[in-house]
Order: sequence, then structure tokens, then C-alpha cells
Amino acid sequence: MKPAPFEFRAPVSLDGVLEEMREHGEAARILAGGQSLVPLMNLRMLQPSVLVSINHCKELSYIRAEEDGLVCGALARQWDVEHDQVAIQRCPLLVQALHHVGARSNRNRGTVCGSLAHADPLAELPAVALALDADMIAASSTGRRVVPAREFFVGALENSLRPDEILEAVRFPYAPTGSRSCFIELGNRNHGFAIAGVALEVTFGEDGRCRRARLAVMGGENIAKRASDTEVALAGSIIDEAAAREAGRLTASLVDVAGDFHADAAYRRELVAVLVERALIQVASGAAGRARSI
Amino acid sequence: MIAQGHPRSIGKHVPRREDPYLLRGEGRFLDDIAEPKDTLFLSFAMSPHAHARILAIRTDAASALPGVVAVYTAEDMARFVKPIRTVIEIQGYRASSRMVLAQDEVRFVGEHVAVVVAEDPYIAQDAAELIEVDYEPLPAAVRLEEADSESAPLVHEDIPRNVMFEAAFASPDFQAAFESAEMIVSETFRTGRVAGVPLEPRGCLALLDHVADSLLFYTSTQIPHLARTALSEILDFPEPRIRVVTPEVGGGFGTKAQFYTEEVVTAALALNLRRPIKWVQDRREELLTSIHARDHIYRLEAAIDGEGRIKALRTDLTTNAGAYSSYPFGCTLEATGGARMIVGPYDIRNYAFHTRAIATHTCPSGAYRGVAQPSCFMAIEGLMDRIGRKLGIDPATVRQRNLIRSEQLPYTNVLGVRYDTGSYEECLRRALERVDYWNFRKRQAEARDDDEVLRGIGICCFTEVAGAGSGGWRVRGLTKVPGFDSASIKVEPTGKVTLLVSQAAAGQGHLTTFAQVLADYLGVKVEDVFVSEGDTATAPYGTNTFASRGAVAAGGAVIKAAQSLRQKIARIAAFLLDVDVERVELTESKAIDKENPEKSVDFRQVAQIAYSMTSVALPQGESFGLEVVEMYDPPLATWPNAVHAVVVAVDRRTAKVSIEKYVVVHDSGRLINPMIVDGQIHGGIVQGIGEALMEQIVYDEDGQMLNANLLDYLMPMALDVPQIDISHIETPSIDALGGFKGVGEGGVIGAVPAVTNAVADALARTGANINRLPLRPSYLLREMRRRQLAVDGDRK
Amino acid sequence: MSQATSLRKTDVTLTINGKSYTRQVEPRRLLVDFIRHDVGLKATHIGCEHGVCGACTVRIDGRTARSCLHFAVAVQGAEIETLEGLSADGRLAGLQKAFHDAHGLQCGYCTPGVLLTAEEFLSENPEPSEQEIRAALSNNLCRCTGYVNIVKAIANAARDRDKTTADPAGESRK
Amino acid sequence: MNFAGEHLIRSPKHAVWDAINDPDVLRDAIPGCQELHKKSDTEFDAVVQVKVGPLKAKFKGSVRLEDIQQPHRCAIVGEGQGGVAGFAKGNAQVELIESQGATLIRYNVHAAIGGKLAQIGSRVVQGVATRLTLQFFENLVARIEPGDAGEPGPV
Repeated sequence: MKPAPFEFRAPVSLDGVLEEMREHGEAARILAGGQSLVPLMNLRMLQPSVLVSINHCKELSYIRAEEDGLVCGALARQWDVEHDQVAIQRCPLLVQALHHVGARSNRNRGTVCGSLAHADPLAELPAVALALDADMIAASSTGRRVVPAREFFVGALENSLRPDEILEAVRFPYAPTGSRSCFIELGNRNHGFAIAGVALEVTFGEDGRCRRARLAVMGGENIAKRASDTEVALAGSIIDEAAAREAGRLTASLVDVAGDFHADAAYRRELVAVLVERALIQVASGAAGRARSI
Repeated sequence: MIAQGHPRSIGKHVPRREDPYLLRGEGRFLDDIAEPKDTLFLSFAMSPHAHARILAIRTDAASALPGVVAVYTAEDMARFVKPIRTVIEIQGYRASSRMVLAQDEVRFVGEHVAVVVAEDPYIAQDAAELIEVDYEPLPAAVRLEEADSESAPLVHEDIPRNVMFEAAFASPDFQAAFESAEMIVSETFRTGRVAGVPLEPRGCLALLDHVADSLLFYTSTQIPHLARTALSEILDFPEPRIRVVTPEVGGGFGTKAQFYTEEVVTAALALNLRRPIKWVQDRREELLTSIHARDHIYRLEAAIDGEGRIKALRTDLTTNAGAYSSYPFGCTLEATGGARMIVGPYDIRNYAFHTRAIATHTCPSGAYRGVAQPSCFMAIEGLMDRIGRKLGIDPATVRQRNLIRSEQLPYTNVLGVRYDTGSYEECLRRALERVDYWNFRKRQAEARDDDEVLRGIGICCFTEVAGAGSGGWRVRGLTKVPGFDSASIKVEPTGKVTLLVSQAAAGQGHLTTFAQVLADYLGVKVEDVFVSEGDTATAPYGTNTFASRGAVAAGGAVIKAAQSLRQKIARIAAFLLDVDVERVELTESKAIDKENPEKSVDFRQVAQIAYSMTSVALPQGESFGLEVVEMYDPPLATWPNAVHAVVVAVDRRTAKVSIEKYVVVHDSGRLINPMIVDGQIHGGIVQGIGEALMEQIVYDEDGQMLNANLLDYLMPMALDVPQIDISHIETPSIDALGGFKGVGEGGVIGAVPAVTNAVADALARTGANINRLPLRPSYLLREMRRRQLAVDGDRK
Repeated sequence: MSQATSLRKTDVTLTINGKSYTRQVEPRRLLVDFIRHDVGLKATHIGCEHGVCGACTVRIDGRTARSCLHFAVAVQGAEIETLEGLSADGRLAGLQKAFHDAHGLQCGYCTPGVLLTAEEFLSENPEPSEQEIRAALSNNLCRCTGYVNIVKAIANAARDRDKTTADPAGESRK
Repeated sequence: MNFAGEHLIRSPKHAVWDAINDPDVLRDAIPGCQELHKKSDTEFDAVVQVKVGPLKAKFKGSVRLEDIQQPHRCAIVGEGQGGVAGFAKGNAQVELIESQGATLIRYNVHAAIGGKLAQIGSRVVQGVATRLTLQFFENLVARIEPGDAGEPGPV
């Protein structure tokens, strides 16, 4: 399929981009890497009348280690974030998830913010943003606002940006020293869209008990979801096989899953339970990615 | 008879001469052909309904779009195109004809309703979306299980209960044998609908030669000659003025061995508008409209003795024909194929089948690699395992007791089909050895019940129908499929050899393998042979490329032509060497005097004489030129056979299947190029792994396809494929020239049953009965849980 | 081209394989169509147009990318490379020979995309394990070869490449 | 796609029944409904704009009330042509049950999509259909309950 016609804008500054969004808003879409957007345009499911490319806005292409987190600009390519030393050291969950995002050639061009704004129910990065309470920096010609991840993701392919806003950057909080994280997903094929996935970060206390667990799960027709009840249940406990299995069972009961021809609802629910259990065991056994303080 | 003393080329791993230009990206596939500046492009409007009456089609908005030249509906096309009608002369078949665009009624989602002709493919698609069609949705017959019931909506008014084809057979004393047996083992098997999905979608380019008023038609096809004849009949345009040229083809697998409506529309509009027309299909259209396959239900009953031998077998087969009978193989090929091939390598003396092809409001089915054999062997090999489980005999032993023994060959099976040679027992013995079968069974017995991983082993012993000659097609009623293939050999004046064959490769390496055959049988250096095929203006007429026939039919034609041309070359060489013709031997592009080999003339010298280009005249009575064309009709069929043995591990908690070991012992008779044979087996196996584990074209109950994209129609990628251990046994055919048997479809035929049996074996401990495809984790876990609930129920 | 569409057309200049091409195209013109039909470089193939199969893989600014997921107008100023360019200057010679020797291709439709993917992978992973090769290839669809000989060809190319490019200081190895 | 659910509405059964048959109420309840004209007591022409993130599709079609057993039960049947995107149809079996002066509205919905929407977006569209159904019944509840029910809680 060939895409439908559109007008093309390629402003060279953020202000230029925001001006275009102010003018066109509803009818416009931002083009960054295009790895999620263009397939829908080629299949003519999505026919924006104005496409605003940010690829010529050098000021949006940055990965900055700031005081309270790693900030990725709207043009930060997934591959660059995946190989950024600070990200590897201090945001291991983000890097682990990026390994699963599409093919290498998708990650070369796809951006972190693009994947977050697209909010596909089975995309890995929204689950990570929710798990880590990332902050989305929304910019418009009238100013900026910070949207916490739990308020950013509304539903399948839907975020809470206003029509004239763009996702200028995302801030991933650093993982606490000594915390361990892992990202697991499983699909009907060994690489490609998952049926369910788990983003987990656990901070252990000196006594080896779980001081804080941050867990988000993706698995169905809706956007990834934070499993807060499970986090509360895990706090203060030793993560052994029994605790891991119970946490998996509890999380599965929280997630709303729906069946389709890839997998029925019962299977998705059971898979969420198994993946949470295995993620916890992997984190507890120290085999997971370890956050190192610089 | 091979030229003695000639360094054999047949049997060698000769790297392919096709590779260099493909590796530089210089292969010209259909859409790579530089079309003329004034070429127009097509885009089709497709039905969103599985079954609906067309009330009105408004094309004015589309026609008005700048860049659009014309918009046609079925009524417009009827002026210059006849419907496609698939003729199959077999008892029980009801022909259905199909207009190139839906007329009055649409019968499957994606069926073409109108076509836009525009100056640019983007604009053509814009316009296709402006075509407004008023439909009156009608009830659709979609599920195969219900499509032939009394109340089911009819796909074609004149085909009662949608039964497009029905046939039955019973061997003479079947009933007596069936009733006298000690025990009956029965099972129902359901295989999932899949598609060939070649990486290059279909497409064609029609060019007009105004002067000669002839049509030059490029199309991504496996059947150039059959397509040319069909085009001539449907367009009522003289066949001599049609030239079909096959470009590089990006995979076929049977999908491109059909003749499609879009090919007719492209050619018809070029003739009508007197302008070049190009149509390139996109992936969504390809999944919606290229033939599907394997949507089958098998009900098997085997009457067995205490030892597990099948005394009598009954097959009830229902296949989903889709909305129309595809051209040229129609809807009967899967129905007859599944019912006839299922006896495979087993000594089953009493057999009965009832088989049917049922029309539904879905895309037409057709001949995809293996044609029903992957499904029918999944059924019979699943039954063999169940016989073993019922009697407590190991499935391998059950097979050993049922296999045709080598001393029975040549063997005529219960359907009167002759297996000339084979290695059924030897392939099984070696496969069991290479997969370390008995040790696996030992380890499996020791495995604990609460293991996180369940392991299983699956076997498939099978025969593959290949290289079918005219007799084989006639017996199936496919009289429009000739059966012979042909080869034209020309030793050119410079001594080089031009070989033209009636084939059209899609990656099988024909230019290399046929050169190897000619080199050995003509005594010419393989590098002096230049092969070409796929162009009906040069290649002689033939049946073309499908059903594993290339090596047998075209290979045989090359041998026949070489044997007749050798005589003439030897005579002229004898004249030049002034020796008796018996003393002449052709080898390495030279004719030598056997008695003193240093005395020789090369092919160039012989050719110069034959083309009267030297001072010496051609000897008395000899004709000019060195050219011959031979047609070769293979036997009814050749019968490669193989055994696949597969070990899988299934995660008990997620039901994810991983293949740990894959062993193949294959007998394709005499191998021309073992490297290419292994490549065919690898590709077939991985298509089989996809068909078993993840591939399915999904229609909902309203006949809507839910996965016309590659994110939802899953096929294996590199991470889903195990190491594959292939070893060969070469038992040459005694019926087919050259002893070749063919290999194109063996990989997929063996893989589907072997992987399915391995998974079923792994889960047998949980009580799950695995008998339907694909084996998605969701289905496997549900089956494991079903039995566990029952067990929990009992325990409470 | 008809008068109507020319209204919406703009001049797009791309550098492909080191050469600059300017064509008048609509903004929606996919990069793969610009390369194939507007410039005439036909080695890059279309298999799906929704970013799954990898047949359309090219390099943008030195990195592999799917040319069916980019609009030509949006990659102006970037360095585009296709199989024709990489093949011409010999950079792929080792891989091409390995694919030929190991029968790593049958119909050849996926081959351009596979070669570019393999070249990027090998340049960063000189001594890959078989599993790493399979992971690198896990988004290039091939329907003919079952990937067996593709993986073997890449492993062979890595081994041979290792001999030629390994310098004593071992910098070339990461 | 099938899903079910129920809502308690703090108003009497006959008021809920009247609301379900009132085009003005339906127009407010159906998410993205731009037009709803009465063709007969039980049939309305409708134009509904479905917006899911970047995906927008405008459906022209009809809403019908069928198997009416006043005031207990009826089926709300909607069908719409989405032009190129394909078509959508939904059938909501609705049952009203009196309970202490309030009404429990119980629904069982079967929704189906057709054409390109089904072929390409089935994974995403399923979630959308579920959410639009929930929204419909929440809008209905908000529209029917007397003012003092206050703002509908955060979704």
C-alpha cells in the first residue's frame, strides 16, 4: 500500500515545530523515526493531512545525564540510548527493554519518545516508563508541562498530549544503587510482537529483603499497566520462589486481558503470572542487570 | 547412458551460476523491469464483505481524480474478457467459472470489485479508495465444519450444499478386512489454513508491440507456457502473438503456479487501451487473494491387529475449496491428493476414502508446496503414534511393522500406484540412529512429572509424489496439465551449447542443475553450457515448474535430447577423425578416439563443419546444424521418500515449543546437486515448522480475515530454526530417465507431522490430545489444563 | 506526470552511494520508491511496506534502515547507501563470496537486505556465536532457505574476515 | 468480540427505558456521535466519528432497537460503513432489572469489524471496541442519573 498524500514540514528549531503544531494541531502528526507511524500510514489506517518532521531539529537530538535522571530528547534514537554508557550503568531496565524493541534497523532510526507517544499496547518502552515513573515533558507554543507516565498513557495508541503538544523529552529516573532489574517478554515467535511482557526493578535492602519493587506489565488490548498492589505485597519480603509465585498470581488478577487469535484471555493471564514470577526469581538470583553508581 | 570416462558433474556441490548477479542486486524481478514512460498502473478496489450482493458501483469520484485514466467494473471487462473456467475431468466435480472482477455478487473478503488505471501507483490507490460500492451483505458460509449443511448459504447457486467435489473409493474386500480386525483406532485431525507467502508478491507487466500487434507479457509466475495458453483462450487473442516472459521470481512455492484474475485484467487492459500496463501486488492483497491451502479435516479409522499392523484404513477428508476453483489445478487437487497420498510408505492392503472439497466464502485454495501431503501425513503419522500408545508399543516399532519392506519393491499400492524403488526401512533405521532415539526414550521415561520442561520426539515416514507425467495428471482429472517437459539443445557454431528448458525457476538453481545434467550426458564441459528458461518465445512448450517435477521431467528431457544429439556429433567427429563411430567418445567438449585419446576434435570444430563454415563439406546424408528438441513424459510419478525425526522441549508453564534436534534421512534417488537439494529441504522444513507452530490465515465467523499483514501472520525467522542434520540415501528411480526422483516438497511434508508428533508426544504425559494446527502456546496450555481440570475433578 | 499531481510535488535531492540525485516527487514518496523508480537502483526490494520483512534494508548515515518506512523528502541531507554502492566498492566481497560458497541464497529477493544487515552486524561483532548471528537476522524474512545456509555463510565470512582484518594490536576486535 | 458488564443507575426502570429510546440521550451516549436522526420509533440514522489516538474513521450507518420487550429488555444494534477503513457492527443485548428504586442495566455486547480495520488493526481495534462500549454505558448512566449524582468519577 502507498501512503495517502500529506503536506510536509521540516522545521529546523523546536519553536518552528511547536508553531506548526499550534497551527495544524489535530490534523498534524510528528514524524521522528517513523517506525511505528509510517507502517500505519502505508496501510492507510492513518492519514494525517500535515506531517511535521523533527529530523532536522538538531536541538532535540540529545541524551543527557541530569541530576535526577536520564533525559532523552525527542530525536534520541533507540540504538543510541541502548548504547549510552550512563543508560547502561544507571537505567539498566530501559536498556534491557530496548534489546526487544523491533529489529536493529528499526532501533537505528526509531526514537524512544516516538515509541512512547505511539503507545502501542504491546510496546516495551511504555511499560518501562510506567514501571520507573518516568516524566514526559510535553511542549507546546504556550509552554511546557511535565506529565507523569501514569497520566501520559490513556489507552491503546492514545496518550494525553493535547493536539498542539509534542513529547519534547522523557526523563527516566536512575535506578537506586544496588537495585536489580529485568525485562522479559514472550510471543508466539521468538522475536516480534509479544503476547505478554514484564518490566521489573527491585531495590534490595542490606538484609536482602525487597525494599521497593517497581513492576509494570503489558499483555492485552490495553496499554501497559503498573502492578501497584504487587509492589506493596513485595515490599519488605524476601523474594523466594513462593513469594515470586504469589506475586505472579496477584499481578495476573490485576491485569485486564482480552483474548484474540494469537492467545486467549486465560493464556495471557497465566503468562503474565509466569513472567512476573520468573522475572522476580531472575532479579532475586542476581542474574539481572545491576545498577552501578558512577 | 552417461558418457563414460567423463568427470561427472551430476552429484557434485556445484556453486550456483545464478548467485553472482543476485549477490550484486542485479537480478531483475518483475517490478525491477524498467517499464516504458507511458506505462499505466493498476489498483483494485476490494470487497470488505465475505458475501454480499453488489447493488451499485459509483466510480465518478475515482475517475475524476487527476492522473486517473479509466476505471473498470465487471460489466466493462465482460466486453473483452471471458470468465476463467477450471475444467477438471473427474467424476464428482462441479465446475465454477469466475469473472475477472466480481459480477453481481462478492464471494470472499478481498475479491476485486473494480480496477483503476492511473499514471502513478500512488494515485491509482488514491482512486481505488474513492470508488463507492453499495453492498447488500448476505449470510456467509465460512466455517468448513458447517459449510455443507442444509442451512448453509450457497457460494454458487448451482452447487448444492457447496460440495464442489466429492469422490469415494474402497478397495475390493475393504469392508470384510475392516470388520475382521481386532481393534479400531480412530482420530480426527484438523490442519490450519496457511499461505505460501513468497517474499516477492505477485505482479505483471503487459507491453504492446504495435507493429506486430502482439503482447509481451512479463509475469511473476511458475507456469509461463500454461499462462500463455490460458491468456489466449480467455482474451480470445492468438497464442502465437503472445509472448510470456518470466523475470527473476522472488519465491513461488506453488502460490505462483496458479493463473490469476489480475494477470487477465493487466493483459486485457493493455490490449484495450493500447498502452503498457503494470500491476504490482502489495502484501495485504497477497495475503487476501493469493491461494491459501491446508484447511482440512481428516477423520481416520484404522482397523489394526494386536501387533499394531494396519489391516484396513478408512479416511474421511473434507477440504476447504474457498469461493472458486483456482486455475489450472482447481479445488480437487487437495481433496484427491490427501485421500490418495495418505497410505504413504505403508503396506496397507485394504483402504477406503470419502473425500470432498467444500466451497466457502473465503479466498480460493490452491496448490501450495506439498499439496495436502503435510496434512495427510500429519494425520496418518498421528494415528501411528496413537496406535502405539493404545497397544503400549513404541511408535517407531509400530512404523517398522507397517512399512513396505524393500524386498516388496517395486510395489503397487492399494490405489494401483507403482512405487518403483525406495528405502523406507533404511531411512527409518538411520533416522532413529542419528536422533539417538532409544536413549531419548530412556531419558524420557526417567523424567519426573513435575519437570518444568516436557520433552518429546516425533517421527514422520513419508513418500512424496513428484515428477508426475501425463498419466499422473490424467488420473487426477487434470487434463489441462500436459505432464511432459522439453529441452532444446543447440551446439552453436563456436562450439558453446545453448540449453532451453520448459521450466521457470523461483530460486531452485535450474541454470546450474540442468547444465550439470547436460554436461554429463552430452560430454561437454559444464561451463560451456548456457541454460535459459521461462520465455515462451525461446523455451519449448512444457508443463513448467511445480510439484517437485523439475529434475525428473526437464532433467529427463535434457537427457533424451543429449542422447539423440550425441549420435550426430559422434558421426561428424568420426568423419573428421577418420575412425569408426564406435571408437568416438564425447568428453569435456571434445570428441576423442578411444583407442588413442590424444587424437581428438573439439565441439567447435565439429560445429564448424555442421554449420558449413569450413572448406570441408558435411559428409553425405548428414543434415546441417547441431540442434535437437525432445519432449519427455515421465512415469505416472516418482516417489522420493524420507524420515524426519524431531526432538522438542515444551515449557510446561508457558507451553512455548523449542526444537532441540532435527534429523532428516532423505532419498530423492540420484541427486544432481546435493547442495541445492539440501537447500530445498531446509526451506521446506522451515515452512513446515511455521505451519506446525505459528502460521494460520485467520477468518472470523463472518468471513473477515483478521491477519492480512506480517505482524499477525507469523512465519519463522532465524531464531525459530534449529540445526538441521540431513543425510542422503540415493536409490535411483528405475522408471524415470536419469534415476532422478525430485525433492521440492519433501521438507515441508516431513516437518509438519514430525514437529506435531513431537509436541503431542511431549504433552501425552499431561493427557493432552494434540490433533489440530497450529500448535500455538495458548492452544497447548488449554489442552494441558483441560485434562488437569478433569484429573483435579476426579481427585476431589 | 499529470498536471494535478505536479502541484503537490517538490524538488528532493538525495545523496545515494555518494552521488547526488534531484527528482520532483510528492512528499509522500517513499524512500524505497525514490531509490527504485525515480533513480532506478533496483537492488533494494519491497516485501511488505510495513517494516517487518527487511527486504528494503538500506543504510542511512551509515546505519541500516528500512527504506519503506521513510519518506524521501524527510531524509534529505543524509547519506543513503544501497547494495549497489556497497557492492561496487568491494566492501561486501567477503560476504558475497561466503554466501555463494555456502548456498546462502535461493531466489535472491531477500539477499540485498540480508547482506546489508550482516555487514553492519559483522563490522560490530567480529567473532559472533551462531545464536548471535541468528538474533541479528531475526527480522529479515527469508521464505526459501530456512536461514540455515545464511547463518553458515555469515559465520564463514566472520571467520575469514577475522583472518584478514585482525591486526596485532587487536584494536579491530572490540 | 464479545464482552459483558453491568451498571447500577440511581433512577427508576421506566426512566431508564425511556432514555434508551430517546435519540437525544443516545446521541450524547454514543462516543463520537456527530449526527443521529430519527427514521422511525426504533431506527435512527447516525454518523459516528471514532478516534483512537492517530486513527480516525467516520462511520455512516444506522442504530436500531430490536427484540423490544418493553420495559425489560431490548437489543441496541448499530451498523456503520467506514468507507475505506471497512465497516463496524455491534449488537448490545440490554436488560433492565429493578432493584430498590434503582435499575441494574446489564449488557452483553457482540461487536464485529470488517474490511481493512479487521485485516490490519484487529489487535488494536479490539481494545478500542471494548473501551467505546464501556464509555457508551458510562455516558448513558451519567446522562440518565439525576443531577445530584455529581461529576462522573475519573475514568
